[in-house]
Amino acid sequence: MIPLWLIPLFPIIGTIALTTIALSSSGSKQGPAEGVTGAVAVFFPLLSFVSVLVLSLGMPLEGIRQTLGTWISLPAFQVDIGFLFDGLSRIMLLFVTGITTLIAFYSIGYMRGDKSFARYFAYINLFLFSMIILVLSDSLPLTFLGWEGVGLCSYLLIGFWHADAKNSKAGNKAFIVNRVGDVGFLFGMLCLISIGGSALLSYDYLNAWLLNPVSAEMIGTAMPLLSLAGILFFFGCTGKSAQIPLLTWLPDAMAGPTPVSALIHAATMVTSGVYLLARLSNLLVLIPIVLNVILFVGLLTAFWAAIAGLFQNDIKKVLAYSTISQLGFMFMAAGVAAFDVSIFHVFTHSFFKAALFLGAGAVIHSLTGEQDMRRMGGLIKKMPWTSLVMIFGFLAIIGFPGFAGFWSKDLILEKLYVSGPMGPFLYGGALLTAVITAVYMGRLIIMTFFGKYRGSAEKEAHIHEAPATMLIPMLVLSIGSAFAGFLWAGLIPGAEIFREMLAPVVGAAQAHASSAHAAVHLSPWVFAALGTLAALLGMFIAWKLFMRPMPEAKGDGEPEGFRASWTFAFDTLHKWIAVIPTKAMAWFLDVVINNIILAAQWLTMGIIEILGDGVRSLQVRKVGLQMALSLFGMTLVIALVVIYGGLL
Amino acid sequence: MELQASYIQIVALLLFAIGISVTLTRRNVFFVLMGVELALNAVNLSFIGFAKTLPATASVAGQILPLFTIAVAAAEACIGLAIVIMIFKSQESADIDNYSNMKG
Amino acid sequence: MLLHLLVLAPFAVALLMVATSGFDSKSTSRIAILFGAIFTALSIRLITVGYAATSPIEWFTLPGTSTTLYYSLISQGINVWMVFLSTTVSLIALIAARESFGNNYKNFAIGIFALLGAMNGTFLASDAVLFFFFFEAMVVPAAILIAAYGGKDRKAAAMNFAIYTLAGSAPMAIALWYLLSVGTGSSAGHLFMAYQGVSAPIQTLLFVSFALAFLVKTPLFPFHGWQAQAYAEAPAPLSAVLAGAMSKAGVYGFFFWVLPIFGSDSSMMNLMMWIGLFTAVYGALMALRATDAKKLLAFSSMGHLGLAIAAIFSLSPTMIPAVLVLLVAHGLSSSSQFILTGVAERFAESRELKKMGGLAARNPVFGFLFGFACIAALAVPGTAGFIGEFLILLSLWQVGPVPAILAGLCLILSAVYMLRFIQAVIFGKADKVETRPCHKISPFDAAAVGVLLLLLVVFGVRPALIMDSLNGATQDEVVADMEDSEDVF
Amino acid sequence: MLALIYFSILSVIAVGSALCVLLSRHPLYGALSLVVSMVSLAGIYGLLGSPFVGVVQIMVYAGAIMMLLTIVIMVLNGARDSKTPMFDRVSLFVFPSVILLALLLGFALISTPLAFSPETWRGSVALTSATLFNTDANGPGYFLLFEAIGLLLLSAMIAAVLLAKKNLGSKESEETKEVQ
Repeated sequence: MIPLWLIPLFPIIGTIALTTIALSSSGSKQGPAEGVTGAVAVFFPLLSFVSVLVLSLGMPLEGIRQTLGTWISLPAFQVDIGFLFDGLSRIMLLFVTGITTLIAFYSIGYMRGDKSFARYFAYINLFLFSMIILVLSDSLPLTFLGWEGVGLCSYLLIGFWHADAKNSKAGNKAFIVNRVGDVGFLFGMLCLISIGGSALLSYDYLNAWLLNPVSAEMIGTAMPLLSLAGILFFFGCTGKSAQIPLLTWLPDAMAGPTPVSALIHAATMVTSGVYLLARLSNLLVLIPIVLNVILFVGLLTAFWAAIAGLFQNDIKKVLAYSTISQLGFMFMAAGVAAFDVSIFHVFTHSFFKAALFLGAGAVIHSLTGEQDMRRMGGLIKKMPWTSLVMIFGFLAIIGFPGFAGFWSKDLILEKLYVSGPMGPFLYGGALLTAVITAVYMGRLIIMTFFGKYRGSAEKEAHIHEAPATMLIPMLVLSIGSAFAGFLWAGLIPGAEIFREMLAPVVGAAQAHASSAHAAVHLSPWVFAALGTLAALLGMFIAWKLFMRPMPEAKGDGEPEGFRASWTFAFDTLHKWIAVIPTKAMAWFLDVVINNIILAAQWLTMGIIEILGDGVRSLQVRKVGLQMALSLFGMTLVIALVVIYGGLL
Repeated sequence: MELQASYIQIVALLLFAIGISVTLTRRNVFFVLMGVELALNAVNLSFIGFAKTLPATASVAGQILPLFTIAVAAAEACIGLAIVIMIFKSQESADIDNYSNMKG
Repeated sequence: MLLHLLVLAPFAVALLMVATSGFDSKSTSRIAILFGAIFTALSIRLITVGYAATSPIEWFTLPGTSTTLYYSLISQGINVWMVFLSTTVSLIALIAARESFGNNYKNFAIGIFALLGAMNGTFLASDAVLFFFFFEAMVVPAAILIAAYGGKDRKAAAMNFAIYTLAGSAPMAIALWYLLSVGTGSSAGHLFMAYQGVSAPIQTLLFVSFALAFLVKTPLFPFHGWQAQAYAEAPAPLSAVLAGAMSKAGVYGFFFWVLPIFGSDSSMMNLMMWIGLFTAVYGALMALRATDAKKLLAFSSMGHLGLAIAAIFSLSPTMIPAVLVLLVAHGLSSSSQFILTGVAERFAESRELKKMGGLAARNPVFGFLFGFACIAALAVPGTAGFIGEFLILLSLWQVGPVPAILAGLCLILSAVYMLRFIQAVIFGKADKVETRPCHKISPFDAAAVGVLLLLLVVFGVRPALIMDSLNGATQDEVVADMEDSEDVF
Repeated sequence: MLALIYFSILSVIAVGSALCVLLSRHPLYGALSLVVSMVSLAGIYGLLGSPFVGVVQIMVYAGAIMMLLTIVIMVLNGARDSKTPMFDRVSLFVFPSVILLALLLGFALISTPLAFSPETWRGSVALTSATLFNTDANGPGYFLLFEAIGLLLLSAMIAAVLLAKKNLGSKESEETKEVQ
């Protein structure tokens, strides 16, 4: 059996090796040899992937657990470094390591010629390490290590081209917004510690405690704190997974290299919030109020981001908003306690969204950095393979029958409908969102690949099909986005491998939740038909609206007017709620309070100085006078002693 | 009439008073130095005078310490004169009031 | 013997350095670094020894009291790490100073060794007066070094620093003398008993006098006026020592003297906790607005130490390891940051954040180290800072949600200003700084800082390396002392 | 009785020559008066039974130190400012305080009972050396002080040489400075 610690070990070795390469080659003009660096960069994620694969095949049903040692050991606080490899982490690890490997491979082509080639891959490997730790850990603190680690890598990679201050500002924003969420995570852990000590931070112990009927009474009394913990963990998830209210960083995060957007800001990192919800499923199902919050936040986010996606001109921004929207779908699923479905959507989404991003990356690469869709068009003839990949991804995301997104989105919609009395309304909202999804994605495909080329002529001459290193991963991912859904095809009896894999982890929680309300029975074919109809409707609207000559592109591609106020609504909100008060407070402290203190200091110093000067002026230059004075003083003292000492 | 122990102290007191007066009142730097020596001598005399009022072993310390005082005085005179020589070079004056424009 | 060596030998070395050549700074620096390394090795040895005490040597009897003072040293769980910090950071400062001072290296080394001896004495003294003696003695070499090697306003900075700290601890001298005159001994336990015997208004007065000295030294909110100026004007290696090791003397004083003596007065403890929290927020917000790189670091350091103070006075059972780990982490990260900022200052020839930038592209090794140091400073899990801040959060959470929320706010704010700092110094356009030749961080400096950063990661993954030294008598003693004010001595 | 007569003579000489120091204008006269005062003090030491201190007084003080002083006065022409007033203006302040101090202390002395002890030891060479070089652990430990004095004298010598060398101010010393 492969020890579990090997999985994170490989990428961290890769990180160290690549950092060494990056630093040691920093003196030379042309940078490190790209072939060797690229090989190292792909090799270690690949090793991780292979070891995960081998482990997955031999995994017992209850999972594998390994404890490496204690991390923090105090009488009141004990945390181990331990790994847990079960159904949930298996699936997450499989696609995380797999997609990372693919994208690392893609990046060799994409990043060719960049001076910081080795640094880029060092970050990618570090990201993989953190993500593996996040997914593989058996306790919340260690998950938090990965949680902040991925945030850090995201920061580093968004600001990767740091010569441009705009990029590093976007990175800062991502990190800070994530930090806000992370503090929520930390406080969630503190709540759990208050309830039952640090042992509760371990997933196994937490689940055992929650499911044990003996502790029911204790849970009952701890319910307010438990609900608070749930809300706080969810708040952490909203930061990482870009949900309302902490969602503004993700569109800005598109400043990073496109493969990074594909890997971190679409396929893996942003889904870790969903992962955490699934991990804590046993906790969440006990507190319906938190589930409801998750559900509505998910629905609102999905709908809001879908509309915002309609207004974007930047190809990556459209994809970013669609990611937020899809994450909203996943949260909705988690909100109705269908954690396995939400993970399934994570899984399928990672394929088609990665494919879409990589395709967009290929387009941008071939247009030498052009991201504005209004200056694209007609690329299907020049880049057929890329177009094919993108169209596959498009079909998957809108839920075209047979493609991956169809199955997972269909399941989510179904779960929403049967969730309870509010079900039909939720279903309606989600279906509407699905229609909008099809509209803006159709808009993207139409503006990019159909019609006439609208960009400058010199860029047109440069357009070329992506090189093989980029194309191969794209094709693999597009195959995935076509067929990954068959792992849990609701309409095909028996095709439920995915659900069975997750059942040991989230099954108990979902059973608990579904027993709470009566199930509504409706044929799955109805949902499938309605879903398909939504996709077709959306495509039709997009075709009607956007399949016509485009106006001339002007400006920097940012939306204007009501579109901007919709898109940047939360930016404005953050600005008024957090940024401006903080700045005002800092200004007040700096300009008012600090100056008062400085004035007081100046006054005190002045007094001391005047006193010192006065004394000093007595003792300038007159040694004789001073000695005479001291003699006189001495005489006085002796006289006093003689007089009062009883001698006189 | 016999020699009294306090007579010695009174002589020492007079010498000390004269010594310190010389140090503080005279303007010539050499007199300042000599005044210090005189005061030190007075202290030595006082030491020995007191030593003689003590019995046996106790009387030893008072007779030893003047030796050290003399040695320290020698060192002090040595340094003091060296400094005087140095100052003389730049000031061309023995008047200590003229030395006061040294920074300090 | 080890303790004596750590306290007295630095002074001897300082004297020895007087005899070295002032003109051949290369060989002088070699011998200074050699001695610095020896002291570091000794301090590591001290960590492995853990608890140790010297037999008290009678010092003098305080006039007006019957209390005999002793020269006696003691090492326990916490102060061994403080000594480790002071020796390590001094060594790093000696290494980094090679680049900056040239012919003046000798005198700098003399000052640093004197400072090192005084710091070690402060951390190891078990006699209150001995502690106070070294506590005051620290100011002298530090102020002289600032005045001699600092930036433009060095005279004013040194003056402010000296007057502030000396005036701040003057009441403590009187309070200490008073306690000694009513008490029977000069250990913390004796002082505690003496304190119990006096009337309530005097108790308050005594507490305020003691606290003031440490409030100024740490520094906490209303008494921080000297800090930013002194840290900014001091040469970078000295700022590293000041922030990395000397500022710990204030926290240590709170922990080792104020808490055992005054720990029974819960309202005062509570007040101190709020002052600490306010300082933490204040430092973070000030760092947000700072335009001077070293002032930013000074405020950040102030914020972190404010958190440490808040944790100490939360009196939670987890606070001792929390504070210890935070102090070690802060010492390592802030000193490496100061040293790197000094390098950046040399590159950019300015301390203004506006004039820096683009250093990552121009000098990737420097950029890597700088980024690493800053990220370690914002308590990313996996570095020692996280362990410290998380445990502090835990300690404050046990007091109530509001202190913990304020501490959480500091976590966010520290991310904000640190990222701003990173962006201003190493990111941005490379051509902002016009090309000059010799713009490489020296490999020696890089290695020294690298070791510090590596230590941060090692302690972050295995904090037991630090916390294990608490598994002596100390922890129980202090906690028991805090919880009920019975006579445990 | 005889002792009192000797003492009276010697002390009158000592105090009188000390007054000469105070009142003489030329430093050379002052120095010579001081020598006289010191020699008579040495006599008092002998009279009191400390012959060794008396001998050292003559050899070191009257001999070495005062000779050095005299030589320096002669070399530097110490009386060069003979036109300036002898006394500083501070004198107005100093003399009364000194007299007052002397009166006070004298009063204190007289009112203190003080008498010679019959068992006091004679400060012979043998006793002095035996005490001075008693290196017993329980001994008085003067030998340490003795060593310290040795160091002090050495350092004073070095310092004097350095100061005097700097004073030369010749080109040679400038050059050595530059070489360093």
